[in-house]
Parts: sequence; C-alpha cells; structure tokens
Amino acid sequence: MGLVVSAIAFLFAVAVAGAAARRLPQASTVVYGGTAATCALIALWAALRLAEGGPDATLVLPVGLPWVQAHLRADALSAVFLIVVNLGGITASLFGWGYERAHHESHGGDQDGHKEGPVLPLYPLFLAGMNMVLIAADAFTFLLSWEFMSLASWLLVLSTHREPDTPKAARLYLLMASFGTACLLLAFGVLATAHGDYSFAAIRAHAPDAGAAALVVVLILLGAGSKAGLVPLHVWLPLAHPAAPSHVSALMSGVMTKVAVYAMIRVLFDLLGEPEWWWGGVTMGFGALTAVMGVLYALMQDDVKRLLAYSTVENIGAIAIALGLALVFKAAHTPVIAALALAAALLHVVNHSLFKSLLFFAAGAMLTATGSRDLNRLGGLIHRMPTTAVLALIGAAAISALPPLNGFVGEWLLFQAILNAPALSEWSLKIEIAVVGAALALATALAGACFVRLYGIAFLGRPRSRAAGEAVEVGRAMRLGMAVPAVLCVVLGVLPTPLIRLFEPALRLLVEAGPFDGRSYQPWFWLAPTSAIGNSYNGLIMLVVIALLSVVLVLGIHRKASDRVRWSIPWGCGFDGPDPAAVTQYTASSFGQPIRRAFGSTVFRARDHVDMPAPGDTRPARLSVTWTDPAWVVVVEPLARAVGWLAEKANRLQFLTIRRYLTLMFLALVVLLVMVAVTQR
Amino acid sequence: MSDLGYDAAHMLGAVVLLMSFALLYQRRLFSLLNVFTMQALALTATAAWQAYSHGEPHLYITALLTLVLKAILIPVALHRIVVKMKIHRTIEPALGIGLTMVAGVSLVTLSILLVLPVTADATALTRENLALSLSVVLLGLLMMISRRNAVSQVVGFMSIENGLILAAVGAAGMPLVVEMSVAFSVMVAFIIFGIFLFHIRERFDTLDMQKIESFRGESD
Amino acid sequence: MTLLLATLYQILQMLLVLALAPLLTGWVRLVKARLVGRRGPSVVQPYRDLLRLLRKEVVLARNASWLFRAVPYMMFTAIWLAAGLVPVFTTQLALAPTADLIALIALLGSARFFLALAGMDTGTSFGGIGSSREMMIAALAEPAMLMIVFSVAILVRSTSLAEIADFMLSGAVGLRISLALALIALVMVAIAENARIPIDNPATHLELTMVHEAMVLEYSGRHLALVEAASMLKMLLYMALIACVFAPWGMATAGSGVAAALGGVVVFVAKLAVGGTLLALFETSIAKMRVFRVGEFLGGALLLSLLGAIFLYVSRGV
Amino acid sequence: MSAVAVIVATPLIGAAILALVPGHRLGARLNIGFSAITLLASLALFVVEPSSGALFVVDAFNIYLIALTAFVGLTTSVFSAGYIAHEIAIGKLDERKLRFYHAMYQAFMFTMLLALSANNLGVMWVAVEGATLTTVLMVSLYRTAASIEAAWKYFILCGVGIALALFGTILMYMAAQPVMGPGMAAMTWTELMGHVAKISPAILNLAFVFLLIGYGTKVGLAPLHAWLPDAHAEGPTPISAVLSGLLLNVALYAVLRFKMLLAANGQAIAPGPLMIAMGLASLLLAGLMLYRRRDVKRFFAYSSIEHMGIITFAFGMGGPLANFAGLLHMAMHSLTKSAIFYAVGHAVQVTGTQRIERISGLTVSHPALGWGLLAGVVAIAGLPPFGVFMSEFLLVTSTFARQPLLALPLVVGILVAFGALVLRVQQLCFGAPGTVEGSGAPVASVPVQGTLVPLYAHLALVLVAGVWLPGPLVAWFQTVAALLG
Repeated sequence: MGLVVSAIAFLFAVAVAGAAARRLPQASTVVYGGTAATCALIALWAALRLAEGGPDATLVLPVGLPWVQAHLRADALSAVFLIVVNLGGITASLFGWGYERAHHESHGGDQDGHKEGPVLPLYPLFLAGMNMVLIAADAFTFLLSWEFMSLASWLLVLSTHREPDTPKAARLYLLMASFGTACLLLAFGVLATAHGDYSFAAIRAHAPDAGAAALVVVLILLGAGSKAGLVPLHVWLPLAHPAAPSHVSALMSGVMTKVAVYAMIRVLFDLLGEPEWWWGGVTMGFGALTAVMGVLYALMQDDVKRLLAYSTVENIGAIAIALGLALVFKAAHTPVIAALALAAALLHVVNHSLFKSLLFFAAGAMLTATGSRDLNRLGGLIHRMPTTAVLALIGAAAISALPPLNGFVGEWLLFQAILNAPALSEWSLKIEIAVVGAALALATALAGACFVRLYGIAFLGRPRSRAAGEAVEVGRAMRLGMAVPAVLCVVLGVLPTPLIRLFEPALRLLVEAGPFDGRSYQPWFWLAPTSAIGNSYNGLIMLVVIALLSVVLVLGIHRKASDRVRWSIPWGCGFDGPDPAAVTQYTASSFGQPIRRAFGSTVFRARDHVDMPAPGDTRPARLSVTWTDPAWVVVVEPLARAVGWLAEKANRLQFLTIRRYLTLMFLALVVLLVMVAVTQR
Repeated sequence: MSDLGYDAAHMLGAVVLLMSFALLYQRRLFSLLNVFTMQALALTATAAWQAYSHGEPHLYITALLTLVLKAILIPVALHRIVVKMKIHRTIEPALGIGLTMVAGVSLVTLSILLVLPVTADATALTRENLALSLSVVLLGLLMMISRRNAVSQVVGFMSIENGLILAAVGAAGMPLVVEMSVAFSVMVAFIIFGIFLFHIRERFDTLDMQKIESFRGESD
Repeated sequence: MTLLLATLYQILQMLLVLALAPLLTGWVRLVKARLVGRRGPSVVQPYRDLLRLLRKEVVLARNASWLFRAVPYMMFTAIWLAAGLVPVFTTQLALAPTADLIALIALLGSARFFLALAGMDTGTSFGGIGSSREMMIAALAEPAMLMIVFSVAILVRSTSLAEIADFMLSGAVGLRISLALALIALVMVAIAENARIPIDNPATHLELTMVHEAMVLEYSGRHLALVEAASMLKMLLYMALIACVFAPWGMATAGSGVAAALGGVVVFVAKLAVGGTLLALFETSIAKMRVFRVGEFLGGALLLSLLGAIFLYVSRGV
Repeated sequence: MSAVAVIVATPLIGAAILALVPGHRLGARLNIGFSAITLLASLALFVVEPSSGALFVVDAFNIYLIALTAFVGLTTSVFSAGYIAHEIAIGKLDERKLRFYHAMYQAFMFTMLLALSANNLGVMWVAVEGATLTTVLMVSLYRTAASIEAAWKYFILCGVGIALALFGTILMYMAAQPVMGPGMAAMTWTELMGHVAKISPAILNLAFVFLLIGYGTKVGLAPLHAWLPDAHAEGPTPISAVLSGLLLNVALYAVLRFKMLLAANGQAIAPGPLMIAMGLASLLLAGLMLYRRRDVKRFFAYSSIEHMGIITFAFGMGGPLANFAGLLHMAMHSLTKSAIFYAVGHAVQVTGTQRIERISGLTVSHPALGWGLLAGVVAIAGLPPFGVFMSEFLLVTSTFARQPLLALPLVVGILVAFGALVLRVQQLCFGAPGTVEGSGAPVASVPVQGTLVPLYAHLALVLVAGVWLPGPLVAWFQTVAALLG
C-alpha cells in the first residue's frame, strides 16, 4: 500500500516537475515517461495482489477529516480497477508523448508561449486523482479524490481553450460533474453514521433501512451515472471528451468512465449490503436505454471523436446492464449467475478501456496527419497510414463484438447471463430482461453499423480533402501506443479465461461466488462458466480453425484460379474526369441515411434536406441533415431557461432605491417579530 | 419604587410615543422639526426623572445630551439646511398619511403583543417601558420608509434613537448609556454632515434609474 | 475414439456443406423457373458459374486496398466455419463446444462487417448504397435472430446447437406458440439475410432496389466466385439451422452409429430439397418491397421473436 | 491579558501615528509594520492562553478569529502597499487621501479586534459601530459619484442596522438585569453565560430578533444585503478584501455570541429556523444574482453574500458537525475571498477595467496572476483539495442526514452559484487576452504591480486546511461547536 501511495505522490512530483520545466524540450519526455513508469508500477502491484490474494492492503494517513482521518484500502475490486486505470495510463502516456511532440512540430513550437494550455502538469494529476478514488476507503477521501479527478480533467479539457466550442463544453462538464458529486455527497450523507464517521468500514457496519437504501441507490445512479454518461445525464460527455487532446480524451472516455463504474459497484454491491431486486431492474433499464440511445447518437455524428464519445455512452450502457443483472441475481440468491454477470461487467470494463483508447488514439493519429476530425474531410487513409489503418481495424472489429476479439467475449458472457432469466421469480424482471436483451442485441448490431461507417468513411474509399490525400503515417511512439491495446484486444479475445480467473477474488468479494464454481475441470484456454448451462466458447480454437480454413481456401483457390489482375477506373455513373468515383462517393451522412430513416426520424426528429440543382446546372446536389437531441431538449435547456428567468427576476433587487431597501429591512424585522409573537402563544 | 414615580415615568414615555405618532402625521418640514424637538424634550424629561427617581446621576448627563443635541442643535442645523438647500417645504409621503397611521397603530399592537408574555419577575416598569420604546423604534423605522426626502428620514432615524434611549434610561442601572448615546450621536452627526457636504436632497430615494444603474456599475 | 469420430464427422460436414450449397441454389432457381413456366438452367449451373469465375482475371478498382482483396477470403471462411457448426446430419461435431448459436450469429455478423467495408473500399456510390442498406438490414436482423435464440434457449436452457437438436429430438417440447413465433421470425430473418425476395432480388442489378448485389458490384474473377459461393453457403446454413432447430428428425445423436449418420446425410438432402421448393414457391408468389419498407418488415420480425420469448413465461413458468 | 491589550492597542496607536505621517511609501511601510506587530501579539495568544478579564475575553471561539483577523490585516496591508503605488501612479489617489487611508485602515483593524476581544456587549456594539464609520469613510475614498452613493447607502442601511442592534443589546440587558442585578455584570459575556439559564426567555427572544436583524445587516444576509455589493465594488480593493474577509466575520461573530446565550438558556425559542431561513434566502438570492453581474468586484461581493448564507445556514442547523462546518467555513471563506480580491485587484489594475467581459485570458497574459485567481475561485467554488470543500462536505452530508428537505435547497443554491462561478472564471482566466482599457495596448505588456505573496500565502493555507487541520484548531472548533448547540 505504501508503494501505491508513494507512487501517487511521485505522480504529484512529476506534475510539479512538468510545471517547472514546461519550457524545456525534455519536459514532455520526463512527464510522460515518469507517468508511464509509475502507472506500470501500480498496475503490476495490483496484478500481483490479485494473483497471490492475501489480506487487503490498508493504510491510514493522519490527514483529511480530523476525527476520521484518511483511510486507504486496496481490496480485490480496487485492484481490478487499478489495473484498468493504469493500463490506460501507460498506453495514453506512450501515445501522448508522440502526440505532443508531433503537435509541437506542427505548431512550430509556441510563439506566444501558450498556444496550448498546460497539459504536462495536469496530466499526471489526472491519473493520480483516478488512482486515489480507487484506493479511498472513507467518504471524504473518496469524494475529494473524485472531485479532484473532475477538476484535473476539466483543466485538461480547457487546455484547448482557444478553440471556439471548448469553453461551453468545459463549463457543462464541470457543472454536470459537480451535480454528480452533490448527489454522491447526499448519498454518503445518508450512509454515514449520525456522529459523522465517514469511513467505509463504519458505513458497512451500520446498514441503512429500506427507504434510505432506496434513496442511496437513486442518488448513486444519478451521481456516478452522470459521470459515466448514463442517458439522459450524458449530455456533457460528447462535448467534453473530444475537446481534450486525444490521449486525454482516451483517458476520459476509456478510463474515467470506468472509475464511475467502480463507484457504482463499490456502493451498490459493497457498502449497501443485501440488494433488493428492483435495484438491478432500474440499473438495467437505464443501461438498456443508454446503450441504444448512445449508439443511435453515434450513428448521427460526423465528428470522429464525438462519435467515439457517444459510443462510450453505449458501452457504459452495456456495462450498466451487466451490473443490473448481477444485482438482480445477487438479490435472487443465485450467486454463481451473479458472478457470471459481474464477470461480464468487469471484462467489458477492461475491453472497452482497451479498444476505446485504441480508437481515440487512432482518431488522434488522423487528427495529427490530416488536421481534421470531420469524417467528410477524411477517406482513403488506409493507403497513406497503413499501420494506423490495421490497428484501427482491429479496434473497430473488437468494439463491434466480432469473434474472436475481446469485445465478443464480453457480449457472450453477458448474453449467457441474460439467458438465466428463468432462474428469477419476479415476472416483471423476467420480461424486462427479455426486453433488455433485445435492446442490447440491437445496440450491438447498430454498433457494428456505426463502426463500418466510421472505418469505411475515414480509412477506405478516396480522400475527401487534400489534407487527407497528403496524410503521412504518424511517428513510432504513437504507433506503439496504438499497437499495445490492439494486441491486448486480440489476446484477451482468444484467452479470456486467465483474466477472469485473475478477477475472481473481486467477484467473490462482491457476490460470494466465482463464475467457475463447481466445475471440476476447467482448462485455462476454455471459457465455460458454470451457470452458462453447458454453453462454452473457445476463441483459441476458433482462431486456429479460421486460420486453418483460410490457408486451405487460399491454397485451394490459387491452385485452380488465374492470378491475373488488371487495375482500372471503376464506373462513376457517367461522371468523367481523372477520378470519377470520387465525385459520386458516399459521404458519412449519406451512409447514415437508411438507419437515420429507420430510427432517427422518430427519436431525433432527424430530417434530410436534399438540394437538387436544376437540370443543366453543374453544381453538385447537397444532402444536409438536421436533428435535435432529445436529452438536450428535455434536460438541459429547461434548466438553463429556468435559471435565466429567475436570475432576471432577482436582478431587479440590484436596482432599488435606498428607501426600498430600508423597507425590505423593516419588513424582515416585522416578519420575524410576528413569528416570535406567534410562537410565544 | 413609589406609584408616583411609576406613573410619571409611564406618562412621560407615553408622551414620547405620542410624539412619534405626531411625527408620522406631519406634512410640512418645519412643523416636523418642531414636533421632533418636543419629542426630544419629553425624552429629556424622562431621563431626568429616571435619574432622580432611581438616583442614577449619570442619567442626568444623558438628559443633558439629549436636550442640547436633539432639542436644540440638530433641529436648528436641519432648519438651516432646509433653508440653505432650498428643499421644498412640504413632505412628499411615499405612503398615504392615513395608511401610515394604520400601520403605526398595528405596530404598537404588535409590540404590546410581544411584551405581554414577559414574566412578572421583570418589574412592571421595564414591561411598560419596553412596550413604549419598542413602539417608538418601530414607528421611527416606519417614518424612515414612508417619507421620501432626506431631512424627514433623518428625523425618523433620530426618533429611532429616542426610542433606544427611552429603553436605556428605563432599564434600571444600565451602564454605558452615556457612552452609547454619544457614539450614536456621532453617527447622526455623520448623516447630517453627509447631507450637507454631498448635497443629498433626494439620494435616499432617487427615481432616476440611469443614475442608479451607473451607480451600481451595471450600465452598458 | 469419440473425439476422432467427431473430428471425422466435422470434416465430413465441412465438405458436405461446401458441396451442397451450389446445388441448393441451383435447385431453387430451377424450381422458380419451372413455377413461372420457363425451362430454366440445369441444377448444376451454379457450379459451372463458379468455375468460370475462378478462371477469369480479376479487375480491381484503382484505389482498392489490400482489404478489398482479403475480404472475400475472410467472409467465405467465416461463413464456411459457421455452416460447419450447424449440426446437419449428426449432433456429434468436434467443434460443437467451441461455439454456440451466439458465436455463430457473431461469425455471420463479422462476415457481413467485412463485406460492407469492402463495399466502401472502392469509393463508388454503388458500394456505399449497398453497404449502408446492408448494415441497416443487419441492425434489425441480428437482434431478431438473437431474440429467436433466446426463446429457444430459454426453452432448452442452452444455446449450444447440439444440445438444442438433442432436446428437440427428445420430443419433450410439444407444440408451443413461442416456437411458432420464433419459426416465423427466423424465416423472415433468413429471407432478409440471404437477400431474397421481398427484401432484395439476387437476380437484378437495378440500383434503386439492390442491396447485396450493389455491395459486391466491384468484385470480379475469383473474388466474385468466393463471394457468390459464400452467399450460397449462407442460404444453406440458414436452411440447415431451421431444420436443426425446428425439424431435427433423422439426425444422428450421441451413441447412434455411423449408419445413422449416413442416414442423416440423406435426410438432410431431402430437407434441403423441401426447403428449396418452399422458398421458390414463396418467392414466386410475392413481389419485391421498397427498400425502406424493409425496416418495418424486420422490426416485425424482432417484435415477433420478442413476443415469443415473453410468451414462454406466460405459457409455462420456465 | 497583556497580549490582548497589545493586540488592541497597537492598531490604535498606529492609527494615531499614521494620521501624522506624510508620504505614502513610509505610510505603507508603517502600516505593514503595525499590522505585523498585531499579528505577532495575536500569535502570542496561542503560547500564553490568557484568562479573560472584565474588559477582554479570550476563549476557544475568538482566539482563532483574532489571529485570522490580524493575519489577513497584515497580508492585506502588504497587498495594499503595491496597490496604492499603482493608484498613485495613475493619479486616482493623492498623498493626503493616503495618509487618511492608512490611519483609517489601522483604526478599522482596531475596531474589529476590539469587537472580537471585548467581553462586554456595549463595548462590542461601540466597536462594530466604529468599524462601520471607518469603512464608510474608506469606501468613499475615491470621491466618485458612484463611490459616494455606495458609501451613503452602506452608511444608512448599516446605521439603521446598528441602531436595531443597540436596541437588541439594551433588551438583552433588560432581560438579564432582574436576574443578575443592575450593573456591568449583566452586560458581560462571561457573567451572562453563567446565569443565562435563569433568564426569562420572552425578552431574550425579542432581543435576539433585533440583534439578528441588526448585526445581520452587517453580515450581509438577504434581504438586508443591499449595501454589500456596492460597498465592495466602489471602494479601494484592499478595503473590499478586508470587508469580505473580516468585517462580515466579525458581525457574524456577534450574532453567534448571542446565539450561544440562547442555546445556553433552555426555554428560549430556538434561533435555528430564523438563521436557516435567512441563510437559505441569501444563498439562493446571491446565487441567482451572480449571473447578471458585469462588474468583477461586485460579482465576488455577491459570492461573499452566498457564503455568508451558507455559514448562517450551518449555524442555524446546529449540531456538532454543522457547527464545525460553519466555523471552518468562516475561516476558509475569509482567507479565500480576500485572496480572490487581491487577484482581482491586480487584474483590474493591469486591464484597467472592472467589466468582466473586458477581462479575459489572464492565465495566458499573466500566468502567475491568472492561475492564482483560478485557484482562488476553484477554492471558493468548493472544489477540492481546498478547505471550503471540507466544510461544504460536512454541511451537506450532515444536513441531508438530518433534514433531507433542507439539504435540497442548500445543494441547489450551491450548484446555481457554482454555475455562475464557472461561467465567469473561464471568461476571466481563459481565451485570448484582451487589450488595456483606454490605451489599447496588449494586456500582457502591463506588469503586475507589487507582490503576489499575499495571494499565494492565503491559497497555501486554504490548500493545507483542505487536507489537514491542526489539532488545536480542531479542539477549539469542537468546543465552540458544542457551546453553539
């Protein structure tokens, strides 16, 4: 434990160093190198603790609330998330190192000293904050770290404050973050003992009554949910995540949302004690809504990073579904199934952190190479940036849950858990689970469409702008930063069982069971959870067989078929010129049109406006799309309007005359006197 | 304490209260000042009487101060201000006189209501005296908010002070009365100087919104 | 021993599906032709087409990337493997435990994923049309498929095809509304997935209506051959799936010997023949629908399958 | 005892001397010197815990407030040295005014320290009144129409307030006199605390209402707050700093002393509801007012009202946790808010305007200043790792545990104000830096006058307090929290 704490302290030191030496060229090397090393250390430590088990590492520091002090504790759950966070930290640092340098070259250093806001000092702080949340073991330390994390990321978002829409995004982000913190504050207010003992141990010791527990569940879903991006509290996420530099976006989207998930698990599974069945029902419902809405949003986007952010919303929805299932089954006293669902949740947490980081890195690489995030200005990058293209393809396939990659394993486990609905007693739940399953399946399929769109438009086809046509592959550091998660995606897809084995202590801690309980023989390369009723999946064999078959196929074909190849210009619907197809090529919005028509027209009131030139007019026809964000209309705008209206009304008080102010005073006095006179009767 | 003493104190206090009502009733500045002078005299009498009946010599100082400042200097000063600054002689009330009267009466009832539960262990004198001074203070405040121009508001302010002193002298053996009344008089003096130096005729109740907005730093 | 046998069966099945797929397509075409009163091509015509395509040269668009050339192999492998997973004549397959229905659906999904990418690779408008429409169809077909799996799996308490087939054979099921619903939904999905009428018409290249054909428009030579073969395989796969879940009779099960297995092969061929005939009948009897009606069609399928899943609870407290 | 005498006497002597000293540089140095001596003397209190006598009282409640006042007095005098140098340079002030300014500054310190350490209701009232007079004079220092208007409004409203407070004090004596007999005893804290249990509640209640309204006016509670924003905005910035940082605390201290009496007397009405109501009113009103402000100093003045509302609410809630939170919040707010005013003062001097929309990109043009201001606002907004977070954490959690329905308006108010703070601080600190009002030169070309040490000293203290509180302080807070009921 001391090691983790000192590591975090070291992160602060790195931050200070970065602040001090931000002028020097070596600064970024120091910061990112130091951060990566520290993260590696913590991740390793956590992995070892999980592997060897043993008692939880604890530590009490004489800071924080005087009569509580700062309790730090790393149990199995914390260890799991420590691995996730710091893995993300390592890759992000690796990528960020290259990213920063590339951008400094492209900006030719900074003329007025601060072209970009300071990222270097804040980046380690952000990671330190997330790590602190994971090891905090009393409400005060927890919320302090939680809010500190938000603060650091807010400033990181503001590092691009020169760009027009950053301030709005940053503001909304910090507001929603504080709303979440407020909800968590209230929740812990209920949980804490009357005489102000905020330590988790004390909270566990005195369990709240049903009403209080219900209140806490709602508040946690609001508080942690707003951070994780549960619909309709997600409005800030697709604005704030893309605004930051790409490696920070990766951390925010891939990792910080997981910290929010950690908060949910910590409270719902650990602190609140025995769950009731409806907790899971609510969580699941929100999850399903979030999953479907998130991916539908993503399908409407033309901005690569915003699209990715919305897809994060979708994945959070999937995780929430898994958590809800786990809660339901835990409440139904079928721990093994609960363990299965929870394993699915944790696995998906890891997977998403991997491929979402990877994809954000890819977006960053595109941004570096073409200077644009707009899909309609990209295209054909597979020729210009081959490595990035391959890695991004892995990411896209993984997030679309294609076997034998890791995304699919998570989905598979989740569906296995859903198939156990008959084990429950409540009808409403059984039916809800069926519906939720449908929603999840829909979301998965739509995600596939979404990433075909992203990859097909950005990397395939022909360049849609000069910059895209002249893009050059990014540097080695960035490519390495993308390669690491890509490789992990494949490895985890082929061999998920060892990882789940590693997580088993956490599962036992939370639902008193493991997914493989009661299985006599369980080879390490085989995934066959007990509760999955004889169902099993084996990515390894699948990979081998696929490889085998394709070899057979290729050999077979090439022995018979002709190898003659002729290159030519494809038919461009009668348009001539050097590259006819480029004119008629599909754009992002035109690709999205069928799905928009099928779903968007109702949910988003999406409308296509086609501007068709008259015959003989040679200008191209234009397809423009308009749509409205329901969450925005329902949640944000009314609030903003209400506050504005009230502020306007209140503002009159600023412009009264002294006599009127005296009148106010007089009235206040009289009112109080009357109150006293009345109370004395 | 003798009945006479009690009645006399009570009666004098009642006169002060009566004068407060009279103040509310005035429509012309000069008569307002005259009524205020009378209130000050009544207060002086009360203070002197209390000094005598309780045998507290320092209250004589209070009485003297009240006499010199409130009954002589300040009315004169205000009189000259009105003349020099050509403040027109009638008071424009923000609240109709009748309404003000009603409000005043209800304030007095409120103060009596408040004082009733005061238990008997507090002597009857403090009780009456408390009701009286409370009413005087509230009426003074009412005066300040129901009049538009500066001078009458100053008068209202000072009648609040009269209420305070009425309470103070009534409270048996209250120390620091003199010091406080001095400190208070300083403040009153400040106000009067303020009016005099900065030519504040209507600043209490400017109706000119632009002016206020610029004063409040919010103009565009 | 059993493992060895299972492996043998597996290999046999791989080859069998490979061999039968074009035949099925040929059969369907023939029956359709006869139904509309044409003589129609011979049953083995599809084999000839494939061989001819193999011998032709490949014409590639200027900016086709390696992905474009790799995809046919990828998708063919995926679909082939998937077809190999569905028990057709025996439930004793070596690969049965490695992948269940969900994995199978995912395999088909990945095949579609890559084909759609390939459609966009050349950067022509047709590719775009095809891919976007295909993904839209998939977005509804896949969940419908999964819901069918649920209703079956909730009944059988398993998603492994072998166990499903065994269970159905054991006859412990009886008639069920939910199964009927699931069957209807599955047929609808199968039609959509195989680009048959009324969703799509494999015979036309009319750009307003075509989906699958538009995607593969730029393919030629051996690549096209692979794509065609893959789609034939896919059709066979779906028929095999329907047969395996809803009509598993005549399938060899655990313990039954080699003879039973061979018997199973024969029965399977018969099933295919029937299935093909039914499909042809259906296709000749109705008209193609507009592309944007497809959403409603598949949405219907999804709802049906969901109903099926819910009905299970109602009909018997499973 | 002696230490207290020194603490109170030093600024008095200082005022006398500074009134005679010509030359603003020497004046500024002497000003710093006297403040430093005061601070040293107040630190001596920690070493020799003096017994409270007839004149002065030093207990767990006021000891830290005295030290705090002396400390902020010193840092502000340091800041003021740099500030007035610039004002002289641009000719807004002259030597004569400055002599007066320095004398008044020390006089103001004297009145506040007297009010804090006095053991007598009357003396305390006189001190608070003196504080009002001195600050009125300093607010009107610039002699602009706006500043005179502000001072005038301040004077009238607080004058009436003071009058009501005096009435309350007299009532308190009337209440105590029958029990404790005539004489000084009935006006002495330490004596009153002993006998208050026997005092009849009726007059006590009456007294508290008048004291709450009276001193509450100086605390700036809505709807009595009207004087506060303008007084802060129009006076010299050092004065805004001490007004927000110290004067409000002193007034609140007075209210709390009387609340202690009521708490100690069993059957009096619980003052909680009154304070909760006024606190919430101030919080919500100020939170909304923040959105329409264009003047940066007025903006932060309203934020002071908001925080006074929070603190009053906390003491109204009562109970060990909430009271602890309130006491902590008092200290944190005065440190943070004065720090913010230092930063704002510099910002206004470099940009030459108080209009928020004309100040931007401070972190770019003046990194040290900009990040300091940002840190200050972050701290006052209740974000960790600063001290305000701890107090708000305790307040919100404990309130929700006891009175969920009261916690909701509290949280809403805090969030509303938070929204405005974020909105403005992003405007002030980020974006492209503007040009100097008038001259039109780039802001970055104007250096910051004077030192930023006071700003960062305050921030450092607030930061430390956010993660670690020293033992003695905690002990004091807990004793006082118990006394406040």
